[in-house]
Amino acid sequence: MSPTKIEGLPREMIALRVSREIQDGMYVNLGIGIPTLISNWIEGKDVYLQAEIGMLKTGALADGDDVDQDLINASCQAVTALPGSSYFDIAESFGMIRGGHIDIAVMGALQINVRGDYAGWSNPSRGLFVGNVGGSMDLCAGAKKLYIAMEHTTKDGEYKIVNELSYPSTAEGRVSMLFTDLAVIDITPKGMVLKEVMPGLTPEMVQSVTEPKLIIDPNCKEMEL
Amino acid sequence: MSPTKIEGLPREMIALRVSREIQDGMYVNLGIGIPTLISNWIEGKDVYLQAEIGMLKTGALADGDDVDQDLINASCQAVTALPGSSYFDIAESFGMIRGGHIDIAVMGALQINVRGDYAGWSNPSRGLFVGNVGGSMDLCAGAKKLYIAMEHTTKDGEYKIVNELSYPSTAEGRVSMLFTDLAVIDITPKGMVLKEVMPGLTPEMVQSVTEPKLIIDPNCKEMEL
Amino acid sequence: MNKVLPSLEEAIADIKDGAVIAIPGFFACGVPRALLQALIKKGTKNLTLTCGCGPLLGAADELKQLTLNGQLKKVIDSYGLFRSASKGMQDPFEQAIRAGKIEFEVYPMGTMAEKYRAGGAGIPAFYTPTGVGSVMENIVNEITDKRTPKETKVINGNKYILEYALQPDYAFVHAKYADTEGNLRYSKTARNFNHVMATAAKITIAEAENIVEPGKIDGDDVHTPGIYVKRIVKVERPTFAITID
Amino acid sequence: MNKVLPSLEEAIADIKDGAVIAIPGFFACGVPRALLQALIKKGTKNLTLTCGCGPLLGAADELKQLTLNGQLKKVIDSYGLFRSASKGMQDPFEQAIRAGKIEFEVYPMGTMAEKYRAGGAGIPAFYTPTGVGSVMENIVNEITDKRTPKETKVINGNKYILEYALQPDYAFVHAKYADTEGNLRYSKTARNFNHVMATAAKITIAEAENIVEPGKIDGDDVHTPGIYVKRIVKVERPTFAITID
Repeated sequence: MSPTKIEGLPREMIALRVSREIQDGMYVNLGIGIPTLISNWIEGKDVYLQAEIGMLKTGALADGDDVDQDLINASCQAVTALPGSSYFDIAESFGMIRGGHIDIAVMGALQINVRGDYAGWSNPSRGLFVGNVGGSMDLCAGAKKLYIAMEHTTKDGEYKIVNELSYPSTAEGRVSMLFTDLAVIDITPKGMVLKEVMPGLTPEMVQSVTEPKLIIDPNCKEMEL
Repeated sequence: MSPTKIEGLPREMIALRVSREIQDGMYVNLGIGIPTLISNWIEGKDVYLQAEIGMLKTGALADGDDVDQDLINASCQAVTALPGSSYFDIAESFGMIRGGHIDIAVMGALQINVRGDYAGWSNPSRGLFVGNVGGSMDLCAGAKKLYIAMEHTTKDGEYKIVNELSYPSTAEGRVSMLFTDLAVIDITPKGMVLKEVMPGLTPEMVQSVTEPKLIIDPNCKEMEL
Repeated sequence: MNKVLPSLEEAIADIKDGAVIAIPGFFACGVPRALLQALIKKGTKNLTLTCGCGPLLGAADELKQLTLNGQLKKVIDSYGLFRSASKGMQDPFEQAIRAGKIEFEVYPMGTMAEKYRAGGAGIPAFYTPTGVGSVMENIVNEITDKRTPKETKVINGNKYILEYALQPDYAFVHAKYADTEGNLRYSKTARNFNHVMATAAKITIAEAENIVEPGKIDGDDVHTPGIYVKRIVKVERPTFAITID
Repeated sequence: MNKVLPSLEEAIADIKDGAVIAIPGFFACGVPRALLQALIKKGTKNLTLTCGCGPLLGAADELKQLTLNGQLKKVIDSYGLFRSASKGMQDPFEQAIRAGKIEFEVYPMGTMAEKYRAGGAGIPAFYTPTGVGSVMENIVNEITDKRTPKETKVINGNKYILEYALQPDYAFVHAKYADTEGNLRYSKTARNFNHVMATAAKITIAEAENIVEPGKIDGDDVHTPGIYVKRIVKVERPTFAITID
């Protein structure tokens, strides 16, 4: 039986909340989906976005005459360059990722569990053993900090924050913070610690749509947006 | 007891003989010593010299105003560039070497045995366990063909072509041809095959300064220089 | 040594049925389309195409033809299927995979990159943290009962997977500039898998938008030294839609 | 993010006794001399310098001072001794090695290159054919009774040695151009070990002959992306004798 779904923040607001964690001078990789939206909120910050395809310091999306077919981001969108942008080959790009040079990677997810394991690359309902793994597992293995940005439950209101993953995992024990439309959760050796809730929600309401038992931080507060 | 030393060809003539094996279009790495002299004999040929330091298509030695302190070969000599020269980092350079992209590497040696093992990097008389190994072992591991160019005996007339190495080996079983001031020798699974002798010498004379028993090729002839 | 050939046909003339060919490109960007089209025209069969990140999704027309012509035996990639499951069901390539007519094998993208880099650099195998704790601890392909575990090792308290070098028979690469001796230069993010694949393959064939004399690409600006490139063909700059789905 | 510091002193201020520092350069070419001189001035002790091909032979004055000051605990290199044995006997560095005062460890040059590259790229260990059948199947350093065998593995019928990544605390690098965000460009063969060491170290400090604004180095011409570089200092172009002996 599914829990009762709670209407949460729009995706852009999840992105805004994550953007607060990104400091000047950081090198950041943003995955497909909600993470991509974060780039709208860090304009003006001195932040370097890395694209797996082999680029540092990606600029805004390109349109019209600015579109160059040789200049795309990892989501296959035409982007612009900035002064100081650099390009490199794919082995260098993934050396950079795997080698611990990315400060923060933000990824989407289908499921996450209490130990910081998450599933994001393959939906078994497709009926295939293979899938599109892309660069997600490399980012998990190598980023100094791995954050997940996702909706708290599925469209049908089912748990995405679960005791045990039922989807194939992308990585084990690598996620340190989880940002959803309802909450901000720290993943610690003791368990999931609820740090912030959507304005108007109580911790109990967040717990009702979260399968694992949450530890409520004594300073748990409403998200500032 | 040392064999009686035979006065052989000058070093430049060993280099000339080796240069005959180098065909247009080949990528070649020349070690320190006699191999370096080969570059004088391939001018005009369409041959690409690779320098471990990270350069393809090294040109002639530089002097006077042509000297650029940022442009040296692997022997630490100032060299010139040619149209089509390229530079790359050391991991790429040794990837190129180890990865089987060099057609011929020519190295000097202190000793070589009948199985194509050779010693070139460390002389135990120095009394150290360590030594200057440089890039020699990588070239041995990776070059499509490994040739040795050296004097047939030591200055004192002692064997350098031996049954068993007494010096630390650089590589095992990798040498396919040996060029000395007295002879050209193929190294085959059956043993060392004497292919050419210095003009005026007999195979027996070459055997007298060579410890392992040589197989005399039926077509053994005098070197053409 | 002038490595320029007059036609795509001559550049791929020796490719035989059963060949293993590396295809660079990150979705639509940096894909050697002209060489792929020549391969379709030639009709070579039983091919294994080793990719990195969805170049065949980016060259969807070419993939469709290769599939419908029955030229493909196997594809290796990190991202080779339509993102949308419903679109995938309509795709002849995915249909052929589901029907067991084309073998499809999956590795993480960084592992693919490193497999080519190792193949070119004489490193037979390497350990990687990528994929630990996932099904990528096995060789993953679309054959239900064949999931071979990979070797692992604990180094300094962490677990790593042993992955092996990949050395295709051929690599097709797409460059912005080539000099006649094979020095290549790519444009921006179109570099992606082109360089590592050029190093890894036994025979690398480059299509180039511009062919120049040696010396026109400054030595410090060469992306792929000519030693890795056997043949070069001039092609027109391709035009294509950037987005994939 | 402007990474330019006003002085060499400030750039190395946090380096403590016992630090492990990568020193690039191929003999005299591409050596970070100014940073080495600042290290001498600072007097940091118990240092391990990890090299690639004789940068300390190429910076002979600096090596002499580091040795005589007693700053060195250990040096790792592929080619760190004078070629001439008689000259070596006169060399304070070699004398210190012989006396057991400085530890000296030797790897083949390509293995050194790959150890840094692996260290920067998150590859904890790799197999290499280099050194098989030689004493390099052991860890080789100038301590008579300590010759530890390295792990080996047979892959496709050939034997390979397992070598581990090297991740120094610091790398000193010398660039022709740096932009203020740390993108670097080297000159010709002065590139050598600079790039891989910049990727491998926890903290990379670049001395640059020219410092320019971001965008002045074209994105396709960057040799070391700024992500690898934490601090930059402007230095004069050094002058030095090219030959070593």
